[in-house]
Amino acid sequence: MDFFAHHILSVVLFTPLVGALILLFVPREQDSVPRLVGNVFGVLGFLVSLPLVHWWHSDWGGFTFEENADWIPSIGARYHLGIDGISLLLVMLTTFLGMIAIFSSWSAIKLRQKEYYILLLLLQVGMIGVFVSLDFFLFYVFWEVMLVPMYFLIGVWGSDRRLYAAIKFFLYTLAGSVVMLLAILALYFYAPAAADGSRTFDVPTLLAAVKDFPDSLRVWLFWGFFFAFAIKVPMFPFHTWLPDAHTEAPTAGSVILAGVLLKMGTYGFIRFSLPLLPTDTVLRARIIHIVIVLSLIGIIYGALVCLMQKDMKRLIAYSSVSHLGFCTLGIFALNPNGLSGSVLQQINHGISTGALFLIVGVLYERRHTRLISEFGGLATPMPNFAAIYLIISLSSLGMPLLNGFIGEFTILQGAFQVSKAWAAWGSLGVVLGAAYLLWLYQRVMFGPVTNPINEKLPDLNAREYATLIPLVILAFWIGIYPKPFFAFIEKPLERIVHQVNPGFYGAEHAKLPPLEMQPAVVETK
Amino acid sequence: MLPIGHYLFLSAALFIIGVIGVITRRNVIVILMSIELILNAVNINLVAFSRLYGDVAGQVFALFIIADAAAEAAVGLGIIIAFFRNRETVLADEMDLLKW
Amino acid sequence: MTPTGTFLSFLWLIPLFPLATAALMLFVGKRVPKAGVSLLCVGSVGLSFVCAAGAVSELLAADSEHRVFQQVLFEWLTPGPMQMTGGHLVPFVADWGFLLDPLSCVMVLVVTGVGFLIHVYSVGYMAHEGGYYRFFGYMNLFMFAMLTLVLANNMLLMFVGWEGVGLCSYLLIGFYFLKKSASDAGKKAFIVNRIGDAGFILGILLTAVTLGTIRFMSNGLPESESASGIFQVLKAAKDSGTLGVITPTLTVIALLLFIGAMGKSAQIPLYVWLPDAMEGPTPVSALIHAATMVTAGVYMVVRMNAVYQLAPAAMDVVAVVGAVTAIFAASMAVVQNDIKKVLAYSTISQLGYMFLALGVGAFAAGIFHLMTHAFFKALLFLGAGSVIHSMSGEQDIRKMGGLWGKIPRTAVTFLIATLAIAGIFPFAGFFSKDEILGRAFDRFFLLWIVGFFTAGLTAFYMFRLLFLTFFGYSRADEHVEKHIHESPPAMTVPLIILAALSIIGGWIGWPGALGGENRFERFLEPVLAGVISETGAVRIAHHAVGKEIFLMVLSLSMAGAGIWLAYEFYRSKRIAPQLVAEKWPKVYELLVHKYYVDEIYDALIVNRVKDLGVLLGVLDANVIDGLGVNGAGWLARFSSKVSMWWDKWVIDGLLNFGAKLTQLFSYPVRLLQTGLFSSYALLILVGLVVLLGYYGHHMQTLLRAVR
Amino acid sequence: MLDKVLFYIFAGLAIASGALMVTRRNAVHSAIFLVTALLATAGIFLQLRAEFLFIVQIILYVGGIMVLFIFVIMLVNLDVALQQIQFARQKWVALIVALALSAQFGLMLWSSEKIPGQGIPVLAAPPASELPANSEAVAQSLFGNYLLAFEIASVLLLVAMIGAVVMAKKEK
Amino acid sequence: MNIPFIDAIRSYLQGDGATILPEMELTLFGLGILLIGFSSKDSVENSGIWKLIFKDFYAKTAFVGTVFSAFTLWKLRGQVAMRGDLVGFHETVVVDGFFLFFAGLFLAATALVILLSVKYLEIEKEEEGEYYALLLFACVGMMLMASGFDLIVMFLGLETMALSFYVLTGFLRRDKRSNEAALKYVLLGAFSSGILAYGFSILYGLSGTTNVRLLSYAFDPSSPLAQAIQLSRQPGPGGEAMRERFASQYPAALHLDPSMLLHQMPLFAAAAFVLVAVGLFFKVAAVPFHQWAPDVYEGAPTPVTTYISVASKTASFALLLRLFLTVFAASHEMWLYVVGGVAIATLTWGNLAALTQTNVKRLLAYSSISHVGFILLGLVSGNNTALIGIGYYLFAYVFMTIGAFAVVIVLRQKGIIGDELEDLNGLYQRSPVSALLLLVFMLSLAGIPPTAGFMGKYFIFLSLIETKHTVLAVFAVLYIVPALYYYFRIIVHAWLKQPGDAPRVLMSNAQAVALGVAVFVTLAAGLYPEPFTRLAHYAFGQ
Repeated sequence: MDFFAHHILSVVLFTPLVGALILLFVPREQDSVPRLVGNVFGVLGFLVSLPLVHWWHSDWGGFTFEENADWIPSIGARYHLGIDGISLLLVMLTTFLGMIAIFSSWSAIKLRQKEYYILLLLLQVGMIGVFVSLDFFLFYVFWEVMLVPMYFLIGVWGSDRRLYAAIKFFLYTLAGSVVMLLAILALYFYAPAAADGSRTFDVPTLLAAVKDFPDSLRVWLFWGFFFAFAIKVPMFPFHTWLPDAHTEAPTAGSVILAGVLLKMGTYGFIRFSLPLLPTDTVLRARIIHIVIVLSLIGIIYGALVCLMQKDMKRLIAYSSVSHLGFCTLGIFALNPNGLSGSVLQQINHGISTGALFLIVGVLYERRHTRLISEFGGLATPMPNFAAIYLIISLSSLGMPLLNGFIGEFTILQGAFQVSKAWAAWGSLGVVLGAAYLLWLYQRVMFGPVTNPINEKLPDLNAREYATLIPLVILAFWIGIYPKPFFAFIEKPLERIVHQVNPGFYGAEHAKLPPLEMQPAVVETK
Repeated sequence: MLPIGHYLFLSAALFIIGVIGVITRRNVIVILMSIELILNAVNINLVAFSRLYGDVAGQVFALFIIADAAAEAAVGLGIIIAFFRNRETVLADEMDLLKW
Repeated sequence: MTPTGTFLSFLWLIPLFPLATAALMLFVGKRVPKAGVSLLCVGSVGLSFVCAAGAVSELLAADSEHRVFQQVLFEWLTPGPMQMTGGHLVPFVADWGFLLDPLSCVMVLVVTGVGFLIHVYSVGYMAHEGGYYRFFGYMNLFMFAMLTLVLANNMLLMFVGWEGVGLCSYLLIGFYFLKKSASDAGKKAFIVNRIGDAGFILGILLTAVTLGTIRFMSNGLPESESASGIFQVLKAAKDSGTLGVITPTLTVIALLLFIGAMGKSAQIPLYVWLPDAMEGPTPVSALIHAATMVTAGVYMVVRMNAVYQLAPAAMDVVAVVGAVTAIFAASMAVVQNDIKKVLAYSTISQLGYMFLALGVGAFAAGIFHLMTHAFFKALLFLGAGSVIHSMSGEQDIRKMGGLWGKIPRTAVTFLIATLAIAGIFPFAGFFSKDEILGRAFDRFFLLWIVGFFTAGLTAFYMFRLLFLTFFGYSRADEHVEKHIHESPPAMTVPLIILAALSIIGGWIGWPGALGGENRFERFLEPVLAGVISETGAVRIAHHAVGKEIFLMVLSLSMAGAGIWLAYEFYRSKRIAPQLVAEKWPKVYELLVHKYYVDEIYDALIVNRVKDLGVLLGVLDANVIDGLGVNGAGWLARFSSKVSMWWDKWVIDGLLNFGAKLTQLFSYPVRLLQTGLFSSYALLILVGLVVLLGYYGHHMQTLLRAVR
Repeated sequence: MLDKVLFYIFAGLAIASGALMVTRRNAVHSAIFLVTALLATAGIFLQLRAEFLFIVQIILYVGGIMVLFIFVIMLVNLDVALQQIQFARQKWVALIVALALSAQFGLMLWSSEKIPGQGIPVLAAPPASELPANSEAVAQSLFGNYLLAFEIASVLLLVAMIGAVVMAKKEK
Repeated sequence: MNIPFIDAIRSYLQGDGATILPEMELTLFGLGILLIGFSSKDSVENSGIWKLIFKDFYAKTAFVGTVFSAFTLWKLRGQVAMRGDLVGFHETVVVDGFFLFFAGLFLAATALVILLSVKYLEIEKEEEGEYYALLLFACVGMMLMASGFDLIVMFLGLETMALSFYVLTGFLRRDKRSNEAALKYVLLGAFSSGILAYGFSILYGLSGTTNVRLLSYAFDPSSPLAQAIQLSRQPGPGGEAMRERFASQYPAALHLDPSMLLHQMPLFAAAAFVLVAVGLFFKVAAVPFHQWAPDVYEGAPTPVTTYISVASKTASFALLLRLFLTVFAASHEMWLYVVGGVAIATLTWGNLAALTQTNVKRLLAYSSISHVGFILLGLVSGNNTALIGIGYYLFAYVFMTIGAFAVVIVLRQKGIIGDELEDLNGLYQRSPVSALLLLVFMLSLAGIPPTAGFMGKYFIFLSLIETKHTVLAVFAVLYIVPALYYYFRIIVHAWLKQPGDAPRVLMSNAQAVALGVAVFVTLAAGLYPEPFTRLAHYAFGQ
């Protein structure tokens, strides 16, 4: 138990890996065993992450549950893990969605099951790793590691244009991340070395060192990181990999892709890009302006393009562009409202869009098509499906009492404090969001059943309920009582705002409370 | 001895002639001979410098170059023969199976 | 003494009852027997009504200054500190809290009361429809949202209800989702509403950053001094003399909020969804699109009256929009042939009236009209529903007629409602409408003129409807004719109750000029006090009694004129449409108006002359719908085409540029990688020459330095 | 003086026969001119007082390698080849590049002569009389300083031998 | 016992002989193979136990040779650790960390190639004795390239290696592609050797010595030699003493022009540098001297291709590094842009040309060209990080490239050539393990963590940033993207395409061992790079 408490993050991180390794030795001929093992480890992965929440104290602003061990001493890379409230939420989202995604593949995947589950679990490791790494080197390793399983998930189990989509996804992301690698190296090199001349990749140390950097260097570093994250998010105009990847990926892949992978970009923005913003106000304002304009274009552009889509998954993919535009908008408002809204919206997007992809998956499993025109009037044969789909659509379009609203409103509130015009444009995205999602809903669910094949479609089965209901519950939870979620991120965000936008707190609170490193481990109760 | 420049000029001339032979001739045997000429140019350099410094290292070097030239010629001609057996040609631009 | 009581402390039960049944219906409704559904759903609304009545009575027990009860259940949205315009940081919190004050008392009673009646009615009306449980689930969900809206203690929670009712409206309009027109209408309603909502949201945000709070008031909270409320902040600003600074911002807030109100309450130019919304089942139209939801905008403006009173410019805008909507919609109602469409345009028109009232500062009158309108318009819709029910679903008034004797209860109650809406003394509509017109007269003569003519029009088109539906010969098909029957008691009893309310409902606002004391206005007075007492927007008017009576007589005679005209046209048929056409070709708008209505009625010369109704219809379809809604759709398609193009050619193009470059590049590579020995050797030589050249070039500078 | 004359004769001969070797159509002629060039080079060696190398050049090159060449030329029977074009298509480009290379070499030689510090140190070479006996000196060096090189050369020649055998072996 | 002959040998082995002991052992084993081949062919045919021993006898012998040699290297390492660098044969050869590192790599590569060759030769039906002997002799040449401290030794080592490779390339005499590749290789190789030799001759002419240490002094104006020469020109006892020292140790110095030493790279020296560089660039296959590589890689028997791409390249880099880090070290700024330009050209050409290849060997050839670009970039920055990076990169390169080619070799079955992309189709179904291994190698070649290839690139990029060559760094880093694309073309064929009617892939034990070693190192060096960075540190004496 003690060991568990001391290495909780490692346990969370490597539980899926253990699953993958066990799967390696499962004989290929056994069809149901890989599926079982995969699911067990999906659930296990989620269960072992629960203590994180249990042990959490809402007044913790710094990193906690730290683990710090030598890895490559000669270059100063360490195995340094730790999370704060922001990463905690994202880790939980990852383990949770991972579990759902694995479960959702129960009957959808018939081909090469063993490999499929191995890859999903490996992907899980990569994603958790990105969120818990406190060492740039480790972070980068996980960042890249994650691409490979995703590539295969799309490439092997995807639909028709899977090869194109998979490689496009890989290349796009790689292009961004190699530039980020340079930025990381530059950060590593320009940060002052320790007394004995050794350098470090330690995230807190390096980010603290940034404050002594000249602005010109900061600008370069900022853009270096920016491209990686902007492609991952994806921000306009770096988004074109997303529709292809989302569309071609199998359901679980899409869920993970939309639910978690995109969040790495926004997470990176919050964690790494913001501290790199230059101190010079003019320069800073210019950079922020560029990013915000791209976000706003993304919001509206994504929504408009949605209106024209014929393929359900593609539509949802473009809606991600729009929703993630909100996230970046909130981040670069640089105030607590915008940031907390953004973090929450990341979670929300994971839930809503993940669920939307599951819903498309339900239809795809029944009909093997995703063309909107193939459907119509499904509310008649599938009433319960219709209800859940409606709730999820509403959650995605920002209906109050559901999660989306909380995020969008808080983001708009944050943006509004900086510029009224930003918020106004952002709210246009809200309007369009309703338009495309409801139109989609109408075309799929309402009207008479136009296609005779659809008349006999069975309603949701127990397994599909089991994947969708938790998401619906979460959607309501966040929509009705988001306070616990805000509590996780309040203190960490306060620190970040202090660091990157000291003017915000004004003279009264100008001094940042010194960061007390949280106890590495919590006493288990 | 004469000024070193004379020898260098001679060697450079032979080198360039050899190079021209390598890049213009079609017959691989002649190409191989041109390479011998290049090595010969190297030897002139070495021996001239050796004379300049009154140091025999250059001459020893030249000796090894001759040995190397012999070895290359032997292997090269062996390969040419093998090639000729298979392809019935010794023209450089007819060896074009491998490209792009 | 602050109000207390059991019902008050369980105030949250009021919205909870419908929510609980709604959830039950939507999740397991399929398995609940029909009777159970009816019992649960109607019963829950009834319980809400009882609770509401109890709470109101407990509130009324307190003296008038303290009639505020506020209850915060939990902190809902807590995104951390917010920076106000001035740079101050305030902790931003949106409560989940309920507020009961005289204003919400009125609303909650109207909503639960009328809602209950309509639920009862629905039991009869929907008895043979599929998706019974679904219908009631949506209806109860609507009740929940509407009650949240009216009971909310802050703008954001109000927005929750606001969006919730919009959603339910969407669902209920599209209840017959197999019909494309129904689901289209639902979607249209939702999207148009969303446009307004965007304005509302921005208004909320602007309020938040300007005033630092979005709670309406802090009265009734445990620490009402320290807790902030919009009212309190404004008062503090006034006390510190900084009110002038924020006044322009308040105007903007007021206008943004009004955009929201325009969407929800179907004002120009966002009214277009409401006529289409008639695709929904008739009880829905009665509840949502007549009595409650569409009046949410009015309620919201009144709720925010403290802000509006400080923004006279915004008030003027409200008044003008209201007046124009009123007459515009009324004129269109004249030419409609669908019984529900007539009522829909009428609703728009009446909502315009209400906004006219708000705009001229008669907040109480606006709410008063809202209440009476809820009674008689619900009655009208329910009556119409009853007619449709008896006519086996026929909605076209040209195919009706002569129903008076066949469905007497419906007919009589319909007549009462018509009289009420026409503003005939002493029906409810008379009092509220007169109050509005009187205040408009005080404020600006032209507004009164518009309202005055609208009153005439209203009387005209309502009686036209009445005459065509219930009088004359039956024009129905034979097999329909055979099945005409009075509706079951479940439907007629609510009609009768509402009819009673339509008569007596106005009496609580019996004006001073007629010997009453306008108790309604007094009741609302504490809510409408405003920050600056001397603006007087809410003071009870003390006109000269003579003038007031004069105005009443004028409007009554106008209504009478409308009724007479309708009678002449549609009952006695003494005025032939053609005659009018020849006599006054395109002279005066009003006459033209009449002229064309005739033509439509006869359906003979529609194509030859430009009837204003048709014109407006065309305007509606082409200009407003066309530019507004379809235009937006077109814009969306266009921009997404552009976007797709951009995506495909520019962005992917850039990506593929690499590939193109490669192909381009592969040519010289292929050219060089010939597989030919000589070219390889030559390339080596070229490399040698280039590298040597680099140094040769380099040496030039070196040599020059040496010389 | 005699030195000079000898050098010019041998140098001229070497360049001329080199040029002829490159341009002759018949490979056998080319081989003969190569022999001439090599012999002329041997003369230069002699003129530079490298007597041992002079002998090696004649025996090894002219006697050994050239025989090998001619043998191979005969073996592959070039009658047909005589009728064909002897230069690659790119010869003009090649010549231009070669010209550029000559220009650069020229510049290099010129600068090494004219500009101090740019080229070969031009201190006086030790007079011929002071030189030790050539063969002896070479032997000293070869088995002293360069013993290792000598050993490697044996491996090199062994490799060449195996290579030639493997390559030229008839198919079974 | 006091037998003079044995004593002589013993003392030789404790003196100079120690410095070339590994090479000597390899040579002896090579000779042994040849002798057995000539004497005892077909003598033991059908007797049971003998059959077991004599099956693949040559390969076994050669393998044992590499093991012996490696063991000797290990002992030498101990000696070096105790006594410092060993110098022998009048300073024509040194044994230092640099040599030990590279020699270890060569031996590892040789051993792995031997393991990979057995089955391949069986399928090709070639006699094998000479083949293995030549492998060993090539390795001897390479080791001498790394340990040589004298131009002559270096040149001869290079030629030994090159000649072996010419023959090995053409070893499949009946195969037209093999013939052609060998002929192109020998002609171009000899041509480039001529250029290199010409460069060497000028180097000799500039300094009057072939010793690398003295050469490096001669090219460094701040070296003690420059001062000593200045001193020797002075009259007086000090000058006299210096003149005498020169006369005995370095007679040419008496003739050297002191003013030459004042310039870092006079034109003549520049010419020497360019000629040497071109010769070496050819050997490492840098653009535009690379064109032999794709043709030779494609034509040569695949194990030989592996050997060439790995060992020949590494050895040539060892030679190149030895020269650039000693002789030309002082004039780093003078050739910075030359190497940088070649590096960028190499990266560009290698990556872009690889994109459209359909032959795996050819594709890997271009990919190995692009790797040369990365390594040369390390030479551009030239600081400590860069050297570690180069060492690490070469180390990683050896194992991942062997791994990648090994999969191609495994694919070579009876009746299937297996080096076209199409031949890889459905490898995953035919042999999941090799498909998985292929994936690891491709990721490593592309530089995706956590594989060895990434760490190598990491150091190179870091060094570029440290020396502020940001533009080069961005260039280099972006070339990872097209690289990934073509590596993943291989992956696509192996994993995502259907196998058609291609047979299952059978892997011999030797091949399995070789693949296992390669994949182990590739992954271990990526996951836990610490020991491997130490190795690189060791090689470059830091």
